[in-house]
Amino acid sequence: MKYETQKIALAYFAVAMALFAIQVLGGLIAGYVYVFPNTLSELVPFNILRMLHTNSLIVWLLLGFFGAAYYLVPEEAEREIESPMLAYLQLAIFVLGTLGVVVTYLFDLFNGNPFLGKDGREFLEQPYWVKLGIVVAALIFLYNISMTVLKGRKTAITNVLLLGLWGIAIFFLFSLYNPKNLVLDKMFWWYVVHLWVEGVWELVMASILAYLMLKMTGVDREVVEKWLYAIVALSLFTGLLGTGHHYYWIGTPAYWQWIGSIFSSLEILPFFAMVLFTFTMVWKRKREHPNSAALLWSLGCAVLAFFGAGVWGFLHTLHFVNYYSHGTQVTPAHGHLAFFGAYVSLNLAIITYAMPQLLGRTPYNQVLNMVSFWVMSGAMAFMTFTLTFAGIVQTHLQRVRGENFMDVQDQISIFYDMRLLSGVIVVIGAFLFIYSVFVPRSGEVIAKTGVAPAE
Amino acid sequence: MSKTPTKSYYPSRRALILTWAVLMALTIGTMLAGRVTTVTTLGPGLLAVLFLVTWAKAGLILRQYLNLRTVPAAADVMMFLIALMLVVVTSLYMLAR
Amino acid sequence: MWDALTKSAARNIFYGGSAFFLVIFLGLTVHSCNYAQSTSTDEKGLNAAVINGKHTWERHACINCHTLLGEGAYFAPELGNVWKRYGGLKDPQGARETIKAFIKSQPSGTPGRRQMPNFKLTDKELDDLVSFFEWTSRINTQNWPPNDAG
Amino acid sequence: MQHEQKEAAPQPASDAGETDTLAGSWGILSTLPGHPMMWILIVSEILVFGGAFIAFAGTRLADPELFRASQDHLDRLAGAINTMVLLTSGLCAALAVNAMAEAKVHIARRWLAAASALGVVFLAVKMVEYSTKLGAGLTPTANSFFTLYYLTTGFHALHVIAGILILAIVSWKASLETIEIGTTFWHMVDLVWVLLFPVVYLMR
Repeated sequence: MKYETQKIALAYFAVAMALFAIQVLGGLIAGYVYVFPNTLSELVPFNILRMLHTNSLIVWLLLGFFGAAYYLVPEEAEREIESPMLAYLQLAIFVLGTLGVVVTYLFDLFNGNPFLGKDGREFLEQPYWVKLGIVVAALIFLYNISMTVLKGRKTAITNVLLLGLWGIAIFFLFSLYNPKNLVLDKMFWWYVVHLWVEGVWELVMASILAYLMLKMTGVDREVVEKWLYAIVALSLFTGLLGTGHHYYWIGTPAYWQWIGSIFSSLEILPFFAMVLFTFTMVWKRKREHPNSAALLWSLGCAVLAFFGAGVWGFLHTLHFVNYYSHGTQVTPAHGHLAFFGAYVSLNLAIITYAMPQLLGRTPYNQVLNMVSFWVMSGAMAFMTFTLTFAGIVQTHLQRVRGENFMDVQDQISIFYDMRLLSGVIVVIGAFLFIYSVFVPRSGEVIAKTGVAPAE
Repeated sequence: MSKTPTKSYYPSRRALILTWAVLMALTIGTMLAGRVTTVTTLGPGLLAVLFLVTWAKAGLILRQYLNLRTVPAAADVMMFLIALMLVVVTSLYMLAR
Repeated sequence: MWDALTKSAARNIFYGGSAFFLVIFLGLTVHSCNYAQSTSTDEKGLNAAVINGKHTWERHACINCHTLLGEGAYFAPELGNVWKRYGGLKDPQGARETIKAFIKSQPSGTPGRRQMPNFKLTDKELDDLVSFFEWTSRINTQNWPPNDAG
Repeated sequence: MQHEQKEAAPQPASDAGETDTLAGSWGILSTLPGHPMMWILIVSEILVFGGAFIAFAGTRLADPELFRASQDHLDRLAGAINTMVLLTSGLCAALAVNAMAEAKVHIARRWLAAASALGVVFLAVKMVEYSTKLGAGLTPTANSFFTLYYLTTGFHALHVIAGILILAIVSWKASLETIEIGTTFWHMVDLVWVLLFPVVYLMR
């Protein structure tokens, strides 16, 4: 760690990890309700549980991105962050908003109030005041990071990262717009959801991966940055019009069926390029970085994103397939592995890389960290398979044979039992991870000055 | 393989004009094979001719206009990709006659 | 083949290409908005009851159990076609009453059965919600879902 | 030559830290003419259009008779003329690079202008085609054939427009590198049409 203000990342990562714990626990309880439906049904119904599960996921991933930006931008720009005070203020706003969200959801406060009450569009349920807070926090963040970059050295990594972060903020503005016409509502809802996860988030992902590769493999910056441009070009060339795969059945024109099918089939390319990139870099590496756990997470991220986002996305993206599979368990199967592979793993990779340096220690609890990778990844893969099978059976019974939804759900309950089991293991993996990054191994030799940053 | 573009790296003016002339001739071939002025359907023979003429035109554009003749391996890859696409399309046409 | 390839060219191609696709996407969005308002939905039928019904739907985060046009959670049935499923096309009054009665009867408390909370909706809210379902069922969704099961 | 090329393309100040001298860092892509990023775009576009053509032929399976009847409404002659227009315009573009390699900027610009002008002719013919079709009530929603017809040809026409813009930009910022990159895009648009014409207009 060369710059004092990189420390800001520590606070962000800590809050992110706390929310990560809440997220997986929320998911676990929701998975439990699938198997034992009467659980908590009066106290915290399923819809509230799911909101907590998805919202905490989104917020912690974003906090991870912010933390990653605060960590890597000083090194890239070769100067301190413009204003650490603003960075902490931004975090404070996020924490306040998050607490507000949790309390509002759990106790169903201010129901119906347009400013204080929850706003029940999927993933965008945050009360209006929280949304505004997010916008303010995002503006603070963008000011802070943009100024740092503008006054410092410009690299392709910071360029792409900034573009991605600006995109996140700009597309989030569509969450403030809720048209009365349901079709328009859904169209612009995807402006946030799709253009985030299959658009600008990929820019953030690629640039953070590029940074990690640069630091850990010692391959020339030139090489890394060209790969970066190639990857992000593929992401946006395919991902923007790939939005069409959400516009098949929501009252939008029929031409989206072809635009969506063709472009989103190609959305696998950037993920494939990321796999090629990470493995080529590791193969051509010029040094052995001491933090093998971070390397494992980086490689795992590329591979799991390729399968989760790429392959599992392609499985049901062609419109004549999607006609039958749309809105079945096939979607959560894809969603779980895509989010875990692409964005959870990415955050865990940068956290694994940065933590030892932020805390001034050599990589510690590496083996435990790597164990947590295999535990979590294995369990997520298993969860994906169970949900995929559930989805296929559901598609057949419900969409082809026309059986009633609840009857079909009863017939696929075995898959939900198995999913609960894999959920338990994911939670164990998550806690192993959190323990491994925060708590040093007893008797471990801890360097006083920390590891020398690899560059 | 030259690392710095020199004049001889690009096709000569003469070669380009010749390429253009051949492309025009092949387009007339496309028009004949595709029976541009009539409504009749094309038999497998004409479809095959159309396929070959189109593939040849793509090859000329790639090798001369796009200068892929300097990287034969890349030209081969592109030609294979295009052939593959044309084969799939032509076979689908043959399937539903 | 260049000794010095400029990275600014790489960046410009990336920006230019992305802008190209973004412009197309925005153009198609504009067209789709017009299409939604003129063709695929009953824009005129978007009265106060339907709008209030949509708010009721959002206020209680219904989408976090149900799906609507296939989007949402997958815990409870699809409601984009619930109007049709309950026979609203043939007997609107009967369908309306049945849906309202169902919502009011929740939670069933049946062991081992998924539970829908009781949202303590007023009669007007219930009516508006059903109006929203009825309006939604008339959206041209390119014949999705494949059957009444949703 | 190298010297001139650097003079012709001055780097903006903000790129100070961003110029690289390692052509080899693109790996195998470095050997391609033009810019490696342009080839990434070209391959993506070939895949997109290839996907569209396969979709076209695949959808035809469901109702060959409808496709045949609809296809007969297309103006095959106009398509053929447009093929020749684009191929000629491709020659102009290639000659522009040729002139630039001899450092004749003015001649290169003239060839680029000629290429763009032919691009405009192409668009004009296309507009006539579209207006005739639309006038006859053959809109994108008429049937699956016309949906795909408008999608593929319209998407291609947008590339022509983008191409004209790119040719204008590289003519303005003329250097051997920029002109080679710009004409690479133009030839790609040409190539796509050469594939599109037989698939959409002729095969039957």
